[in-house]
Amino acid sequence: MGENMLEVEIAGIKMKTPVIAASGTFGFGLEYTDFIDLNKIGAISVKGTTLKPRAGNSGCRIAETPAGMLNSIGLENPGAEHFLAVTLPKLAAYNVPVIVNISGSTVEEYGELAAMLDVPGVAALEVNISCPNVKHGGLVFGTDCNSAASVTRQIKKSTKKPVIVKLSPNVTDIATMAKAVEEAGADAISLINTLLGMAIDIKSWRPVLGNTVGGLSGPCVKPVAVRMTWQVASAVQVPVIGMGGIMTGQDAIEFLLAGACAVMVGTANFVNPRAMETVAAEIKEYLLARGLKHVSELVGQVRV
Amino acid sequence: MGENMLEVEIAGIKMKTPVIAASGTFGFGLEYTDFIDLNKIGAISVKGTTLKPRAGNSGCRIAETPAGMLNSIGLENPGAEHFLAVTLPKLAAYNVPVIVNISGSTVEEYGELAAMLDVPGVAALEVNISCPNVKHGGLVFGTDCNSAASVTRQIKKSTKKPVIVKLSPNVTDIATMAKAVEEAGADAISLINTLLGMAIDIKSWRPVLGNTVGGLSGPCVKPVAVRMTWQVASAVQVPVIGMGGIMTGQDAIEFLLAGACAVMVGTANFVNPRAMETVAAEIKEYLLARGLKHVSELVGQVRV
Amino acid sequence: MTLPKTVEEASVVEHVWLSNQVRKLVLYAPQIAKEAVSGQFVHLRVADQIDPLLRRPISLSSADAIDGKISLIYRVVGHGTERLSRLSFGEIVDCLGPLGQGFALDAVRPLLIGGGMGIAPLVFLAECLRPAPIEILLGGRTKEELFWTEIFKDNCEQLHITTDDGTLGTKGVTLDILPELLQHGKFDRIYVCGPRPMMEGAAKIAKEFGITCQVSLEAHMACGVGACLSCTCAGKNGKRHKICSDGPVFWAEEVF
Amino acid sequence: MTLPKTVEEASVVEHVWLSNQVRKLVLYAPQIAKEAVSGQFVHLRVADQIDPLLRRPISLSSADAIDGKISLIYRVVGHGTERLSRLSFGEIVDCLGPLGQGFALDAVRPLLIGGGMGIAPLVFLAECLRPAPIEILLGGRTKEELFWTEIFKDNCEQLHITTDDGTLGTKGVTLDILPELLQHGKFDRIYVCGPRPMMEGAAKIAKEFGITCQVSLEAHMACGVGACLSCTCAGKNGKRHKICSDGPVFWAEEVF
Ligand SMILES: Cc1cc2nc3c(=O)[nH]c(=O)nc-3n(C[C@H](O)[C@H](O)[C@H](O)COP(=O)(O)OP(=O)(O)OC[C@H]3O[C@@H](n4cnc5c(N)ncnc54)[C@H](O)[C@@H]3O)c2cc1C
Ligand SMILES: Cc1cc2nc3c(=O)[nH]c(=O)nc-3n(C[C@H](O)[C@H](O)[C@H](O)COP(=O)(O)OP(=O)(O)OC[C@H]3O[C@@H](n4cnc5c(N)ncnc54)[C@H](O)[C@@H]3O)c2cc1C
Ligand SMILES: Cc1cc2nc3c(=O)[nH]c(=O)nc-3n(C[C@H](O)[C@H](O)[C@H](O)COP(=O)(O)O)c2cc1C
Ligand SMILES: Cc1cc2nc3c(=O)[nH]c(=O)nc-3n(C[C@H](O)[C@H](O)[C@H](O)COP(=O)(O)O)c2cc1C
Ligand code: FES
Ligand code: FES
Repeated sequence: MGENMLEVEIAGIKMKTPVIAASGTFGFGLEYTDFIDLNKIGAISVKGTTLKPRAGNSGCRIAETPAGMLNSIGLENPGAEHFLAVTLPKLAAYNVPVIVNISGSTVEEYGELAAMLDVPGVAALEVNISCPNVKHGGLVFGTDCNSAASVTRQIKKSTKKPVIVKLSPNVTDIATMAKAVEEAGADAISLINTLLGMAIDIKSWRPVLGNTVGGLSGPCVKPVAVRMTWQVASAVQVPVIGMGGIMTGQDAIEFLLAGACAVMVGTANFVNPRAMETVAAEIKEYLLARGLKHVSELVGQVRV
Repeated sequence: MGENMLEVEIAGIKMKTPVIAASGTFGFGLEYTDFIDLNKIGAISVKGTTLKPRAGNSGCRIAETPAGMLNSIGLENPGAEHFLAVTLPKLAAYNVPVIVNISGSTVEEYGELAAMLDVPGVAALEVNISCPNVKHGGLVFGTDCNSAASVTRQIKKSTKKPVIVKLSPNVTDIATMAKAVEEAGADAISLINTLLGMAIDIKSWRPVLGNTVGGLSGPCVKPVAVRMTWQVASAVQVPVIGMGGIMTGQDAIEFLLAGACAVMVGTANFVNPRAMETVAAEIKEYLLARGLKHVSELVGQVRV
Repeated sequence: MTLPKTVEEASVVEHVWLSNQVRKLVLYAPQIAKEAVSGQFVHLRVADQIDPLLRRPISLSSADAIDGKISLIYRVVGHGTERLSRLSFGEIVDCLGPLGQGFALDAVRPLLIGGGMGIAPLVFLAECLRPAPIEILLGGRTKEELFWTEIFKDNCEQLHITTDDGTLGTKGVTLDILPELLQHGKFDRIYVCGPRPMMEGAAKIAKEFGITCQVSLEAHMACGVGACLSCTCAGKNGKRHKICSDGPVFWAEEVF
Repeated sequence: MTLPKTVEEASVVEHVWLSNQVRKLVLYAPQIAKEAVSGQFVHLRVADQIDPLLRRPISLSSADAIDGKISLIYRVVGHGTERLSRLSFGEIVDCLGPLGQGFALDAVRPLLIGGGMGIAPLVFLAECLRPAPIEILLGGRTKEELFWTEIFKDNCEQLHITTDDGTLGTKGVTLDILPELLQHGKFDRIYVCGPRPMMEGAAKIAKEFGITCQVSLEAHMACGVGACLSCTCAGKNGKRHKICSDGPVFWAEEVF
């Protein structure tokens, strides 16, 4: 009983559960195989991948904050070629959709990346137009509708894969951003990326992070994330993937009720490597307890 | 020893400590006289006051969130006339600067309020252009540079009191907002007001707050608040008052190092009615332990 | 300068289960115990950390100025009360109080009406009204909820009980039997604390019978002292009331 | 399917103060104890709540596959370790581990060099290197910091000590006397764990003397398993290392 009640399909990506690993918090999945069975999670959005390898930011890269954390990794990654040659073949051993999270510093670079990644084994692209931790690209695309739309169009031209555009919360009007990328062809929208934050070490009078500012994630951001998920889901037709501070099935259900068709779990993986399994199990329990047949019965059902 | 080390003067407002009660979290001060000596705090920014009395939003008005809370009070207040006739005279019994936090739904209304409040006993006005909890006015002024500037200009024309403009964090570019109100004549800038958030009750499938969305405050927002304080203090010449999640002297020092000349304490008052006393004492302890003579030696000293 | 209300570091003297969800917590809090009147509440910090952040309001179920103890009877419903329920003997709880306005104690022949956890403040009220002759009407879903009968048995003349499922007392709700109780005309006051429909209904019936009525309201509270306006409600003639500081106890006609 | 690494609910067997800031925590964690090698660490949840959120990495100071116990020696420095220090006998800690790559145990005549809390993993290392003849060089600010001598006294041939203030051993820092110790040529390996300048300095001296050197690095860690990239450092030829999973133990020439 309840075999298929968590199965969802978003923009053509078939998933066993609506619980996806958030980019940057689950490596390439392989790092976590000691702790969790990759075959049992909805999908993996791998660490943000760029055209060339990147060493990321220097200095301290994380700071704990009240019910959350700041990070300024700065998109350290071995580059798309390495991903295709080394990592993707290893992931083929698992029966889990692989979403490649991509970042570029120009519109063209995004297009080039998308074209390179239009290969078997890649289930979809997630376009990070919202990384607060890199100087060029990243956040600038994420805070301006026109730039976000051009990146989206360029990528749609370059690939046949479903394109998920990931929005930055650091904007005045998230619904307008969402509509802009939807109109530009996004097949789905994911949100939120991290909120820009800062912590200062009062012993040394220096920022805690080497990069001065960083991205805030974890439970502390959940109310902002739920609000934005609700605003975006109310504004667009394409499926929305919600995230930001999800630690439990209960948290995930808030996002589903707000209008998300699936959720991503990020920071929680650091706290509990099996968090995604727990979240999925708790959603299922909730459905069973309420006599619901399928997780889709929750989506967007909040009555305001 | 250390008698005057916490005394500050901001835009002509002389304060015994740089620790001010944040608007909406300390009533009119009188509500807290059972617990804390009003004569010992830096200043009080009273509950947001409007031209006419307001009943505020209906339904549940607060929700606890991870390391924080949402509120959707909706500016319930007895109106400016009542404030002048009843509350202000009572506050005259205390030796503490009274900052009146004002909200209007039109530029003219802000001007009218400012003129009405240009009376003895009022130390300064704090202009709330950023309340997320009211339909008209509030947030719209706070998210658009031109509106924010016109409100500021109108108020400056209508009063001789120092004008502190309080910024909303719900914007893409806080520094530009700050520069706009500085140019329009703001004598000081305070920030941050609350972040727009939402919580959903997964039992009833309804928003927890009667008003659907509300303002997020408390420790959870501190990293965003410190970042914005730093960005604004780096962008403007006028004094900056920082707030958002301050619970301890250590938290306050982060804001001072980031560039705030004083801080406001909000949500912490609910947790510990003597929070402001503790915060000031801890700042003083820190200064003494480091052999510093005055709190101003911290302001803006973060080395990035 | 001495400040009249208190943030008191209270220590746990006793902490027992009254049912599988309800616990009684006895605290040594002499300053609060000295000031408290029935109907008031304390605002508790359930942890010395920033999550859960807010205090929790709990009514006083007793306060003894002599031995310095107060007692609270609470149901474990969420995050905060769950944490509270872990406290053990000798541990310290940060207690703000006593807060709010209590019950008027001038009744000659009172009937106390309670439902759910609204019964908790009536324990203290019954004690304070003595030696006046008291009758009590309690409503619950089922027999298991009514461990209260044990608590009240020595403090009242007569205990009337209703349960939704009829496992104890009359089958039905308190409002079903209230008119009957009032019709003999022996009561001059009812005090009601419970779910809102119950309080509104009882107030209406009291009015019909020309009996004065006090109710104790509930709201989500941040400050507990009248500063944040999270708990306000509309009163007569557009007047606004703060449940935490103008209440929680009101005359029915002030608020309904 | 069995997953090789573990999130283990470990129970507190012993928790004692070694100095006024340093505590030793012994946990019953049989799965971790069975797998662990010296130089590895565990990643601890210091609370069952969302604040403090992140786990804390602490080196293994011993692990015994037979009795299932592991021990950790840690200094109380902040929020998380303060919480850890409140644990009492029988309480449960959520322990992720054993994580990372340990020390190479193929040394014939090793010298172990430690400073500050970097000495903690050397306790386990010394045990694992036995019965090889071991010498140990410890540096501290003052005598009070060097409660470690007691711990090592039965597990080494000779203990060399420096203190900044000269209250114990030679006045100065470890690097001052290291060349002298190496010059007799009896050591074939040094293991260094302590502040970064000390490790870099020792590695440089080892190189001059043609001796192999392992160091144990530290970084702020979120995941602890190689996924988040919060802990990476630059290696030779542009290679990037994850301190949590490629380390924390490295050959000096890989990372300096
Ligand atoms: C004046 C007053 C007196 C009370 N007296 C008692 C009593 O004697 N015994 C008892 O069992 N309960 C009493 N309550 C209710 C009690 O405050 C809540 O059950 C408790 O706050 C729930 O906290 P939680 O963290 O377990 O639940 P959660 O649902 O996790 O709480 C989340 C937030 O909602 C608030 N909240 C949740 N339920 C209520 C509620 N019913 N009323 C007010 N706030 C709520 C919490 O305070 C917290 O801020 C009283 C409430 C008020 C206002
Ligand atoms: C592989 C490894 C092994 C370690 N082994 C030991 C040991 O055996 N004994 C011991 O006393 N300490 C050890 N440490 C350091 C220990 O992890 C920190 O002292 C501890 O995390 C501080 O936590 P806190 O909450 O008390 O301090 P806070 O300063 O409040 O911590 C805030 C954040 O910074 C991180 N942090 C602070 N200091 C350090 C540090 N020095 N290294 C890494 N992260 C830090 C915390 O983990 C947390 O995320 C080790 C560190 C690493 C990386
Ligand atoms: C350490 C870390 C690294 C991240 N790296 C990326 C990334 O490379 N690309 C991306 O789109 N988002 C990245 N994110 C953002 C997360 O995917 C997610 O949007 C955010 O953390 C909010 O979710 P959470 O609160 O569940 O962590 C990163 C987050 C963290 C904490
Ligand atoms: C219950 C509540 C009511 C508030 N009302 C007002 C208000 O009337 N005017 C205003 O400018 N800010 C108001 N605020 C915002 C606070 O003044 C402050 O900007 C915000 O809470 C962040 O600070 P904190 O994290 O220390 O609370 C209110 C905040 C809370 C929690
Ligand atoms: S709880 Fe703050 S005014 Fe009542
Ligand atoms: S701590 Fe996450 S990669 Fe090392």
